[in-house]
Amino acid sequence: MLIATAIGIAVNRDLLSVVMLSSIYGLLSANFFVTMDAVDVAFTEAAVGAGISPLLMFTTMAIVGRYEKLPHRWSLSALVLVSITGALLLVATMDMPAFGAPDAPAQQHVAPRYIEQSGQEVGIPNIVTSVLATYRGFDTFGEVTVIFTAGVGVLSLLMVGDRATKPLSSHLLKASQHKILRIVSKVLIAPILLFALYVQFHGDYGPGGGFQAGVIFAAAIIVYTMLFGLDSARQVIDQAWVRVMAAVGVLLYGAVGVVSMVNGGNFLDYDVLAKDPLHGQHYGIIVIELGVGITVAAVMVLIYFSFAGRLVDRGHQDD
Amino acid sequence: MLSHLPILQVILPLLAAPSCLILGRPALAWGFSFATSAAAMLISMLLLQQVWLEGPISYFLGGWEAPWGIEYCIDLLNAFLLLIVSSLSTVVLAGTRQSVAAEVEPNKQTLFYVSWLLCLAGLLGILATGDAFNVFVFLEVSSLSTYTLISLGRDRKALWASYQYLIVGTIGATFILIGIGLMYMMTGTLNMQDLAQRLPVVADTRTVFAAYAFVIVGVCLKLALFPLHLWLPNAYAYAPSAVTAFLAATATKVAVYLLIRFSFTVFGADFGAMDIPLHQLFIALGLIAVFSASLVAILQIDIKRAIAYSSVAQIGYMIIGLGLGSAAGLQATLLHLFNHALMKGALFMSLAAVALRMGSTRLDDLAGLSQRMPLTAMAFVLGGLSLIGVPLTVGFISKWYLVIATLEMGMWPVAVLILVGSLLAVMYIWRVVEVMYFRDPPASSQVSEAPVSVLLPLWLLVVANIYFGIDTALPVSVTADAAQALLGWGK
Amino acid sequence: MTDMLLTHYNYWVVMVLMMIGFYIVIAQGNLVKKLVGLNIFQTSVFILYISAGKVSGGSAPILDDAISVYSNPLPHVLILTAIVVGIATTALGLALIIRLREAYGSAEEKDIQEQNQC
Amino acid sequence: MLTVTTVTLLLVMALALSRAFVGPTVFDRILAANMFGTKTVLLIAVIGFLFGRPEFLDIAMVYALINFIGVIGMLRLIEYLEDENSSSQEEDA
Amino acid sequence: METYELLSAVLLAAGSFLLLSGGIGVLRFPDVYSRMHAAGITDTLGACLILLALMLLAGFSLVLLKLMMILAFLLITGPTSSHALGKAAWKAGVKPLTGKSLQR
Repeated sequence: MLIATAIGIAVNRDLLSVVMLSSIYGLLSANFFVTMDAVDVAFTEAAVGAGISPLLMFTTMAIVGRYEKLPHRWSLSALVLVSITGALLLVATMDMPAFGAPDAPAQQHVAPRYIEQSGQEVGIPNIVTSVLATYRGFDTFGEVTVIFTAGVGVLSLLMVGDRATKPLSSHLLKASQHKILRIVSKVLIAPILLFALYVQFHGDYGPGGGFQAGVIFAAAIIVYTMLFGLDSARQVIDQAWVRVMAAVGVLLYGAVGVVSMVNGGNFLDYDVLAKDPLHGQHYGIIVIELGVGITVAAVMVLIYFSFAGRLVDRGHQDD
Repeated sequence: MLSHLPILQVILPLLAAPSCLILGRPALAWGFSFATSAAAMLISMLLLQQVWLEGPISYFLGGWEAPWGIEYCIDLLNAFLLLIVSSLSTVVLAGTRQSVAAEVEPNKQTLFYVSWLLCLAGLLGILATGDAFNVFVFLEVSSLSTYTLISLGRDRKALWASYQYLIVGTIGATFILIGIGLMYMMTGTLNMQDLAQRLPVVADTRTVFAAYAFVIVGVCLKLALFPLHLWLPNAYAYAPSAVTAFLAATATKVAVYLLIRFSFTVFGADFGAMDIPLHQLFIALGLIAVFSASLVAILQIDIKRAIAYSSVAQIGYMIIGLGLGSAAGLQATLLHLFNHALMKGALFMSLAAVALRMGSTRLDDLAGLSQRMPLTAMAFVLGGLSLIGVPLTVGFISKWYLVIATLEMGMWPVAVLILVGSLLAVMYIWRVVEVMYFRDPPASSQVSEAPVSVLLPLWLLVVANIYFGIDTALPVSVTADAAQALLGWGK
Repeated sequence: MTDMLLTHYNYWVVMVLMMIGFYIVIAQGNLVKKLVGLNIFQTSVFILYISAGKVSGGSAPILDDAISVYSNPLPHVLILTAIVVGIATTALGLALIIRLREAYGSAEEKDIQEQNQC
Repeated sequence: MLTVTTVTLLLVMALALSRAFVGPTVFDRILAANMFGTKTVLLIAVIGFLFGRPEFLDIAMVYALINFIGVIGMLRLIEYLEDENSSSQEEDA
Repeated sequence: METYELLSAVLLAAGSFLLLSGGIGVLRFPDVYSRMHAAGITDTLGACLILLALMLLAGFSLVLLKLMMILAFLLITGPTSSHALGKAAWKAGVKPLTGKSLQR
């Protein structure tokens, strides 16, 4: 089914359907991840592949237009290039260990230690979280930085002047017709925010964590923005403040590392954060997950605001 | 604190970036970035000294020992490159204040410096880490900030260049990701040294071969090696001048470093030697790059673009050295890394000064520049001479070592071709010199010399070009040892 | 050969997906669609990693007394990071497209290149 | 019985997918996507029970959420696009 | 087999049947509105049935709570998005097939 969807995307010329299909594709791959036991990944892929990225694409489309102009021609050179790459992967597949084999090298060397000892060393049941936050905590720091970088990039590309004082555009006034949607969403937003907090702090025990929570949190705000208009959303959440929060998240993460360095450990060594290493690990993980959550939520909101800001801007030009 | 140097090197700019965003004002942001960059340079000097005296340092992040946690592993090679990147960033940053003020919209200048710091942190992160996946993460940090920096150029073509680079860069990064994934499947580890130990066991499998191919192609996309170089000239030509100077001096160097690291440390020199055609392929591609790019450079109207093409050509030289596979060849490549950073820094910075005063870097607009901006023109000429490889400049040293290395391997046609390639460089530099020195400036032009704050770092680079061309002790000895260590490590 | 097919079917899927995604990126003229293709391309790599981490009979890597065989958590962690990187790239790419469209009045590769030449 | 349900859900998902392919209007596709989302929620829940790890339900919840947000987002933007079309048509006339 | 297991099996079967019929309906019906009719109703009821069945299996625990939340969520959002969809389609000028056009 994944393949079918992908082909559909390749063939279709209406960008709207393409994005819709890509959202379905995201859901499908998330399903696949669940069957492969990768619950955390499925969680993220659902939020990203089926949620945030199609949303952003839709917004873009509202700005750049919906249809591809040029009829598609099969490009021979591209086909050849792709075939070469495919063939290379084919070659790679030949000698791969069989799928699911427990004695494959990938399962042998490093991973068993995580599975067997993270319970004692880190003390939380979700191994993915413990690997993510402590063993490979620096990767996650890099990941937060990537998100932050993207936020900075989008901001610098799409930054518009101070629009807060502008009157509501016609596009936003039209939103008032959605009475039912508005009421339902109003009821739902509070539980969604609560759920985000639950995901944030439950990440130690079940699937979830800072990134997913951040995305959900941002999603709630995005729904609000879509239904009540950008300006009223900006009144609730000040954009400059969001900017600061994006930076604060990264700094929070870094601060944990610096504190552990000051306490005599290596960078991001949570053992030294408290007298008992296990407690130290707990504190460390909670704080860095919080840092991740804050940055992700802030950057996502920031990105959406920037995109929507452009949309509203265009509305002004049209009038 | 000394034991924490490796990590401080990276997290200092990394944490400075968000703080910079909070600071807000461009002037403050510039000062702050400059201070950070200078501190990073200081750290890298200390690191180089430490490694030089005591041998490789490794640092376990989070206190987890190597194959389980992420390790930072500093040996001579990356200590040397860390120094190049951080010092070039500092010098260029010192001179960018005016040029950024002129080329970037006021409300975006703070973001510009934030991206700069992120880019610096990303590049340093790639260099310092000893973990294959960590490389990918920091590669993306540096790439994303690079796309942003390029897109801040004034011309709308900058946007297009940035988009092209984004697509190509992401494909490259994804290829590297596939390669790392395949390696992980075969060995179960991500740590580079651990990989180096475990790969030989499975080296005969086709999966490892494919992993190698994916990683190399991915890195070469980033590196802008000849057939994959199409994104580079646009990106360099339309980015803000300061960014071009920074990127040209550092970003490709880091990609070359990755190529060296993966082919020599991770896969081991033996693995590379197993596939003899690969080495010859490198040499061939390098030569083609030198010639085609130099020829295209001669035809360019915009000097910035011409020098960008010359970057592609210079990367060709580095790849030739790499393809030789001998210690001497490797040393030549490393030397050229260092020297190329110096000369491209100088050239692009002088162009930045020109762009600042003239608002253009088109060849026709530069007529008689030597009378209006004598110091800048002089700096450009010296940088150009270094690029050609005239004795007493750094360019000469690296060409010299490269030619010696090829002769050692008995490849005299390659040596001849390298020398012919240098002649091509003479041609595109001469065109500029002719216009600048032997044409009268248009009477109406009211251009004055570039401000001191730009000239000072520019001339610092030029002097470095000459100083290291005469006193070669430091880079030569460091690179010699680094090359030895690389070849020894695999065995 | 049949044995190969059965034990590696996941990787075949990855291969086909990757080829489709890659083809879209290279051959399509529309900028948004290129990014969609890039997403497919990246997702195929994610599937590659996750497949590598699956252990037959294993369960999700959340410790529980009742379960003894877990799938490998490490690829999951790596892919979490990679997904985040992917969305960051997509967001930046889309922002660039918006700016390109404003600057050139089009989101087609061909139009933009034509305008660049004159 | 859980297995039967899983298979049925997969089947229905395939049906919805084919509707998303065929179209013909945008709304058909949205409908299909929405349906697909609901089915995914159920599928995850059922699979969770099938594998004996009901912790998976968190994911199902996120799906439900994302699905709703996604549909609203699509609709809002389509509306916006339609507005734009009609206004540009008015300008033409 | 205990009673509640039997009950849940029946519920699952019923839910599956509804979903399947809905799926077929979406594929076979002639226009957007009738398809929405097929999808919306079966979706909501089918989902309810399946979730109820799962609740029976779950017994009293946190899982039950989560299932209830999902159920509540689906009950609220399902009809809402159907409504929004129908409204948007109508506003966009998609006319339902009636009378003669239906017979064609």
